[in-house]
Amino acid sequence: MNNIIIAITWDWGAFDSFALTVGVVGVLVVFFALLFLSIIYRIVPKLINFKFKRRAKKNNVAMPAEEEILVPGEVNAAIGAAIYLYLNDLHDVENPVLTVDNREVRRQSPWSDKHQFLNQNVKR
Amino acid sequence: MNNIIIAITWDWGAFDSFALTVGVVGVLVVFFALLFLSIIYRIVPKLINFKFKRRAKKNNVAMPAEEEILVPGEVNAAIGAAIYLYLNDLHDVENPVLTVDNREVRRQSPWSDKHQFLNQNVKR
Amino acid sequence: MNNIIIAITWDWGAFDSFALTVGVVGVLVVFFALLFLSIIYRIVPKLINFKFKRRAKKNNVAMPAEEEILVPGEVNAAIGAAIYLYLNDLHDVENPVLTVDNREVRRQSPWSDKHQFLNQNVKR
Amino acid sequence: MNKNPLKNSSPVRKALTMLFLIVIVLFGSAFIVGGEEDKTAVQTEQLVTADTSGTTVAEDVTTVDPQTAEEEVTPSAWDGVKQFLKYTGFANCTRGHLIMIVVGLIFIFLAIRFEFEPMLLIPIGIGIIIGNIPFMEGAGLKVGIYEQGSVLNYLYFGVTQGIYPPLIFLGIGAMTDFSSLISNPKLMLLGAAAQVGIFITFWSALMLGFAPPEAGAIGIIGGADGPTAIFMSSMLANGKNVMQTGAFAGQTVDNLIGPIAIAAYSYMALVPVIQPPVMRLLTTKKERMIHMKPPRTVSKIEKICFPIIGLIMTCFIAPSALPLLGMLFFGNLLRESGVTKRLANTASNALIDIVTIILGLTVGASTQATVFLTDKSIMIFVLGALSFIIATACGVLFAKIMNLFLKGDNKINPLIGAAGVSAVPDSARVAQIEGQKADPSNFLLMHAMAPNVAGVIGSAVAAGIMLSFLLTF
Amino acid sequence: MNKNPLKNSSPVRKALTMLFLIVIVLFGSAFIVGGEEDKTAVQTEQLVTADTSGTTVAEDVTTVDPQTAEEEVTPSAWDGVKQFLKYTGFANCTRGHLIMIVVGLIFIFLAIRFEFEPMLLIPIGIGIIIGNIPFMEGAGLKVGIYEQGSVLNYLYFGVTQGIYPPLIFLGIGAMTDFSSLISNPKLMLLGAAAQVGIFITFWSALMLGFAPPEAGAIGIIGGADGPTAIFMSSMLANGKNVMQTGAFAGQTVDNLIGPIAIAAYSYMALVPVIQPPVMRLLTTKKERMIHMKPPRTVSKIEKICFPIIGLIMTCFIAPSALPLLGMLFFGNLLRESGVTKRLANTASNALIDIVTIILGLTVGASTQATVFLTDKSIMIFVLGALSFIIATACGVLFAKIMNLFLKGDNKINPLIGAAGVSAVPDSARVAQIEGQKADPSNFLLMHAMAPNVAGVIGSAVAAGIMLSFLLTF
Amino acid sequence: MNKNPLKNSSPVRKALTMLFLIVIVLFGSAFIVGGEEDKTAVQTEQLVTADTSGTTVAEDVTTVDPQTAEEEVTPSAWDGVKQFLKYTGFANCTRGHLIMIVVGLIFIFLAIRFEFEPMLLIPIGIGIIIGNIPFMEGAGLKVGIYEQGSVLNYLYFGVTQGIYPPLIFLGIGAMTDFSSLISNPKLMLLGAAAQVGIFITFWSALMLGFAPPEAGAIGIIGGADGPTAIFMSSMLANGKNVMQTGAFAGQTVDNLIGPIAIAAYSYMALVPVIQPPVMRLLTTKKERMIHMKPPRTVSKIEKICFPIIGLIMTCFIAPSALPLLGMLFFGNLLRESGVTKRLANTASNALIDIVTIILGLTVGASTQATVFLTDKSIMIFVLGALSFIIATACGVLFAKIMNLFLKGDNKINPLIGAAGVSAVPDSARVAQIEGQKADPSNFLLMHAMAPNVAGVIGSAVAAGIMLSFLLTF
Ligand code: NA
Ligand code: NA
Ligand code: NA
Repeated sequence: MNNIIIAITWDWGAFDSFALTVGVVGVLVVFFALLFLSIIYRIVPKLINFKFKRRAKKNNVAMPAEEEILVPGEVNAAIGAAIYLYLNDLHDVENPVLTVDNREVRRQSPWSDKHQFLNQNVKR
Repeated sequence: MNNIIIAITWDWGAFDSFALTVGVVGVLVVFFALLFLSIIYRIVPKLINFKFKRRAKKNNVAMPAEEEILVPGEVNAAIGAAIYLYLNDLHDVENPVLTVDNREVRRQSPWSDKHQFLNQNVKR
Repeated sequence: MNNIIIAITWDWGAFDSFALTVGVVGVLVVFFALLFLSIIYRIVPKLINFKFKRRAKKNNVAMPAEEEILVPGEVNAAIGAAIYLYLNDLHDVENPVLTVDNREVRRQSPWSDKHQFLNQNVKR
Repeated sequence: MNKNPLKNSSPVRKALTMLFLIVIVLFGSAFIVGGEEDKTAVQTEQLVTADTSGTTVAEDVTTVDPQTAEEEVTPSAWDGVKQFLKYTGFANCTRGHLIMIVVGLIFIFLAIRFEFEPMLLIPIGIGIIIGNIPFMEGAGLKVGIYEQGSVLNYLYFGVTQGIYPPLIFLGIGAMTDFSSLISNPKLMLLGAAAQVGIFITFWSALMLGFAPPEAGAIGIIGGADGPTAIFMSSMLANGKNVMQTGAFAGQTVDNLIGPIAIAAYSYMALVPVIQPPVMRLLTTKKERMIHMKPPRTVSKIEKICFPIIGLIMTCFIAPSALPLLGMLFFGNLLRESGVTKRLANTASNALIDIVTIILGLTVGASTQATVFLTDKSIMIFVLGALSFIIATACGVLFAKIMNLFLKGDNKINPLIGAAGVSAVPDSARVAQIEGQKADPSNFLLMHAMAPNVAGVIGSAVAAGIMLSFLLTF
Repeated sequence: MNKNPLKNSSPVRKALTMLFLIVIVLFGSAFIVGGEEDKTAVQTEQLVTADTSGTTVAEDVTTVDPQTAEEEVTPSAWDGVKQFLKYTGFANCTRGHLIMIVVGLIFIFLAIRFEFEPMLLIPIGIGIIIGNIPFMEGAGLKVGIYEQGSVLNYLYFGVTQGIYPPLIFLGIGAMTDFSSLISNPKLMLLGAAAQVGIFITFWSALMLGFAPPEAGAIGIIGGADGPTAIFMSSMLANGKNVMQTGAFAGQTVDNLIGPIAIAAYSYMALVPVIQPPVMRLLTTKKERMIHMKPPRTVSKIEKICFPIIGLIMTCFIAPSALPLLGMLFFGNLLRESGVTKRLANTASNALIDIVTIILGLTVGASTQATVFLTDKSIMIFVLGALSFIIATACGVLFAKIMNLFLKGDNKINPLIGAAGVSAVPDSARVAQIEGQKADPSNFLLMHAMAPNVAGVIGSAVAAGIMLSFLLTF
Repeated sequence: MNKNPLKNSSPVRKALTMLFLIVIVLFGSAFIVGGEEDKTAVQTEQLVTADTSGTTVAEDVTTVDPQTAEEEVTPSAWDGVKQFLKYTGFANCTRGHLIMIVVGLIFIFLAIRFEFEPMLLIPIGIGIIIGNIPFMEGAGLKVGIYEQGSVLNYLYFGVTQGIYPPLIFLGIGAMTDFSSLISNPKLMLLGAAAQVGIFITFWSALMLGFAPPEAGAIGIIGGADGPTAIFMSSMLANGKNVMQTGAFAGQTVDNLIGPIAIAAYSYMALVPVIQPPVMRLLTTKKERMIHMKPPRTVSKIEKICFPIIGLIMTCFIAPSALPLLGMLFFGNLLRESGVTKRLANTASNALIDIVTIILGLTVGASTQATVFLTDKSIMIFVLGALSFIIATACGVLFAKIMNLFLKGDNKINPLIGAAGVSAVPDSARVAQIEGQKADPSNFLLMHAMAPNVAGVIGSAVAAGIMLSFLLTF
């Protein structure tokens, strides 16, 4: 690199019909693809449930009404509290002074097995 | 592919002496190779035991008579029961309804560490 | 290979100025490189401490005097004993007779999951 | 307790379900072949694909000439849409693609529903789907497994060059306990007997018109070891070797890696369906009730010597099997040495898993309809089934022959002879299950493991012998 | 309690620190560019590099002609020393190298200090340093990433051929829980809306003078998926393809893999800094306070069907996205099938870690100053920022549009629209944090995961469409 | 308590056993070389091989002309058997193969019996056996490591191109704790002093007639780092480079990767046997009793800065060492950053294990008798021993020199100077053990780790310097 003089030339001419096509087709296809998928995923559970219910009826087994297993509000709140605590906790980072990591107990290593082991003993 | 019409032509002529040789030599060599191995594995333990016994005699240490450590019948039956239960259990598969997999607690991940963690809290 | 007759010809002529250069430059550069590094590593902690102390003073937080956290003699001796025991222990190797390795409990395997599981049951 | 009403099916029901699915596919594909107007047959096959194929059929399937595609980059947005559509899977879809996608779905279904070797069938099944997503071939999109520079092509390299199978054998060695075999070496002969199937299939394939190297690769399907089969076909039926002898001189062998691999893994997964009838046919109830005396314990030093001796012996006999047997015994030594547990763990976990994922995926993807759906593939499937049946029969019959020379409680339960085909550990489990059907107090599993692992060694030796005859054909 | 006084900084402080660092670097580099006498500016930048650059400057920087280097193997030891010095980094160092080393240090600093995507920024940061250790180029030392036969060059192969991104997607699939998306499929549209940024950036890049394939690769930065961006640029802006259409016919595309990858990962790491202002600007406090009803539970069979249907559907639409989406859904099926947990574990641990390490390192090292510091790189960074901002805005605005059609407790909190850019899981976390700022009892995280993972699929589909238009350009 | 009577041997007994084994092999091989009639000498060597070689000798060893082999595909079954026999290991076996197999068995024996670096010696030992299974070379069987297209050849690629060593250094970095070194940087000089052995060996090799690049690669054996030695020899003595200077101009360097790697790893394993006599010879009991003051604790920030500074400094000095040192310090930063533990774990477990397995296997297999058993190999072994002894001596003596300038409790126990040769962590353990022999209350291990890891850095720097002089030779 040498002196960087950024020569920005904004050329509206580059926005030709090909560019337009790619952009428009692209956005539309992405959109319809995901719309299509979302419709299918809306249908599939119903099909599965239908099959199960029919089978359940045949077997006289009561199927749990899956759609209704909703997490109640209080549970959600409790979960929220947990998340809140977690997110706050995330920046409680270790003391910058020496930390001994006892968790990494490796039993064997081609390069440092005994070394590791001894270090752990020594540091403890 | 187009219309698959399987034209099976069974040609006895292809079974020439080369084919015969490969087959016969192949079977015989596989057989004798494994026979040979089985003989060696029959001999090796005796050699090892011989060496051990001599050494043991020299050191006045009683060697356990390895060959005699046989699992008694009752133990075998108990083991059998365990296997039986296991094999039956094998097809006791999970409830098709939502399963929360708490076992997979990963501590860190380049793509989804916090995601994982939070999910686990949420689902519990 | 055929009959190996090692014809050692010690040729002082090969020790030319190039060889001398490589050797001398090599030793010196390795030496000065590590000397240089060792000096830097001697300086860095002081810089870090300086920064921390200034910051600590600003925040009225007492910083632990890192340099003084030295492991006392008795602790060192205890560690030594542990190492000694460990090193002696290192050659206490397993009984040559059948060992059942219960530690390797793998849950699934494409080739031998059930096999593993069953074996473990059987051997126990 | 069975919480899932879908799961408590007997083997018979399993077999029926499976056969039913296969029949539907063949039936369906026959209809499709019959004419465009019968396309609806596809739609009834599988709940999940119904929408897919439905949509597919609704599209206007226009075949395009890839050479002219570039010139059609046109001014109007509508032309752009049309160009885009030409590249979609809908535009390039053929009956073959749909058939293969259904086959992939069946593999996945069998793996999840019946737990038939799921570690293999799921990667292969999804690989079949991935390999049969229709795309415009030859347009340089670098998507297909047979297109130079595509990701799948790079991953497939380890299959075509026979690199993955030895790595899998390394992991198998590191997770296999050869104790049963060491404690009763004579059971090794059962692992030899089952290899007869390989050579009979070799002959049959020759007579069906396959060239000798192709026939050799097909025969090894009867060895019931996926990695060995892939290794053999990558060496012998790789679409590259030019034959120099006999009637086939000057011809290039076909690339049969895909069909052979798929056949081998399919039948390995179907061992619990294929073997029991053969086993029951060839044994009396009294034979199936034979109790075998428990194996002796094996010392650590014997376990250490086993892989070393095995490596030297078998590889001196069949050096061509070195990549397979060398790795198998290497892995086993890592396991048994007692000082390299760490390496054995990695070989039997991370390494074998990574290779299994990539191998399964690419083997599946190599079934791209445009190269896979041929007469030869179908013949290979037929020969593979034959091969498994013969191998099972030979194992069982040889155990009966050995019993003629053995007395008292040394007698062998002929059911464990069927385990000689390898397919570790499924065929050993089949022997256990069949044995318990005859006598619930009979536990053959540990005994069956001996011919089972011997079968792995036996197939690899057989592969080595085949290679030394056929590589220079 | 915060034991480390360095860590308790608010996002604002984070942003300020970061901007401060960037300003210093740009400022410093401008000075360096200004003339040799201003070199001291570098020394004040970072404590750690102070010594480095200090020493560097002190050396006599002599430029050597590599061609003549060999002839100078000379008799005297002093000449030997001189020859050695010519090969040191000090002798070959340029301003560009120093600038890039400082950039690498900033990456590492951000990763450790603020935990901005450390798994990515640390490998990339150290890679930038490794790639910018000055050495005598062209002397056959096999050190540089662009030198044939060097270790870095071999490892870089997986980047230039687009092999690593699909393997990473395999791991991502194996660790992603798509439940949120399955339980509320309409949120998928938010993942589509955010992709508008890709195409607007594509247009902007075209108008800045980039060739269409290059512009396509640049646009995908807005997809906020590092692997997708690398895959796209390895396909389209790889320095090898020759264009055949329009004004650029006959020209070879530039190799923009390095700048695009660095830009993509940088902005992904900076999501917590870039997104919040945009989100707050486009939403009212009332909107940010919308509570969404908890997602329903999802059955196991739905989870199994999801990857299979998703694979077939999306790949029929955009077969060019097969390497990415095929692997993503393959990984997810391994996870959800329930019978291949072992493979899913390896894919989402050992395999993805190994690939992440090597990918990060080589992408970082590909920023070797002599090829990286160009006008184009700087424009790519500007366009990348634009891309992220537009994508975020589109996601939020589309959520507001959807709300026009939704009633009552079905209304969507527009903050989760921002998660549609993917950058999993950081942008979902940003939505959660911003939501809690408006109402501490609002927990959007699980809801935000749905557009978040849909964004991954959406970007991959967009990439596939781009490829089908631009690969044959 | 010692349960195993085989294991309670003193180092002296270990050394004796080992020397005994070596003498037997050399003796045996001399006999074999002497004439066919002395073959029985081999049979007494090792229990395990007794059967092998016995059988081997019994066979009719007919040498075949591979060119004519194909024409002999003959009609009768007996000719088929003969053809098969020509391909067996028995038919192709030479004395060299048997000698090397015995060497491999000795490696395995030493690894299991005395636990000398088992992670390295077992893969190498089994590799030696695998590489020396005799097969018909040139017949296209794709078995040998030097045959294009064989599996071993593909795996060997990472050795010949120097790809594996940097990956191993990545793992070493991720598992090495540099605290001892950071807390007492002056001990780094001991790691420098031990590198004198490298250059003295370089001179010796030159005078024994090796070309300078070969001599450089041989010298590095004294660095006592297997990966560094393999990397150097793959760069300098790879059988491909053509020299352009001096008396050797126009000649191609020999491929010495195999002998150099085997020598390096053998002596690394034998560190507990080689070093103690040298250490005792050069120190007084009083010196060996010196107690060193305990190292200070090291802060997290120092640990983070260490790899970054080390990388920049050492690589500016010797850019050719970048692949090794870059990866070493990268791994260490992953470990110490505190935010990438996951990546550090994978690098120091799955990744290093996989590479170790494959590297060991292929390095072992590269000793194929037909290319390995040459004068040069034997000279390399002699030079390697020399190199280790000189390096140990230099480390110890330099510590004594440093003591002249140090006072009171700053004095260095010269035993830890011997740890400067690296061979992590064995030579540090040797220092600990020797120190305790002089004074059981003396614990030198932590102190010895400092020169030990400095030795790794020092050897890599030395390698870099060598490369900058010799790559362009
Ligand atoms: Na088999
Ligand atoms: Na995205
Ligand atoms: Na060293």
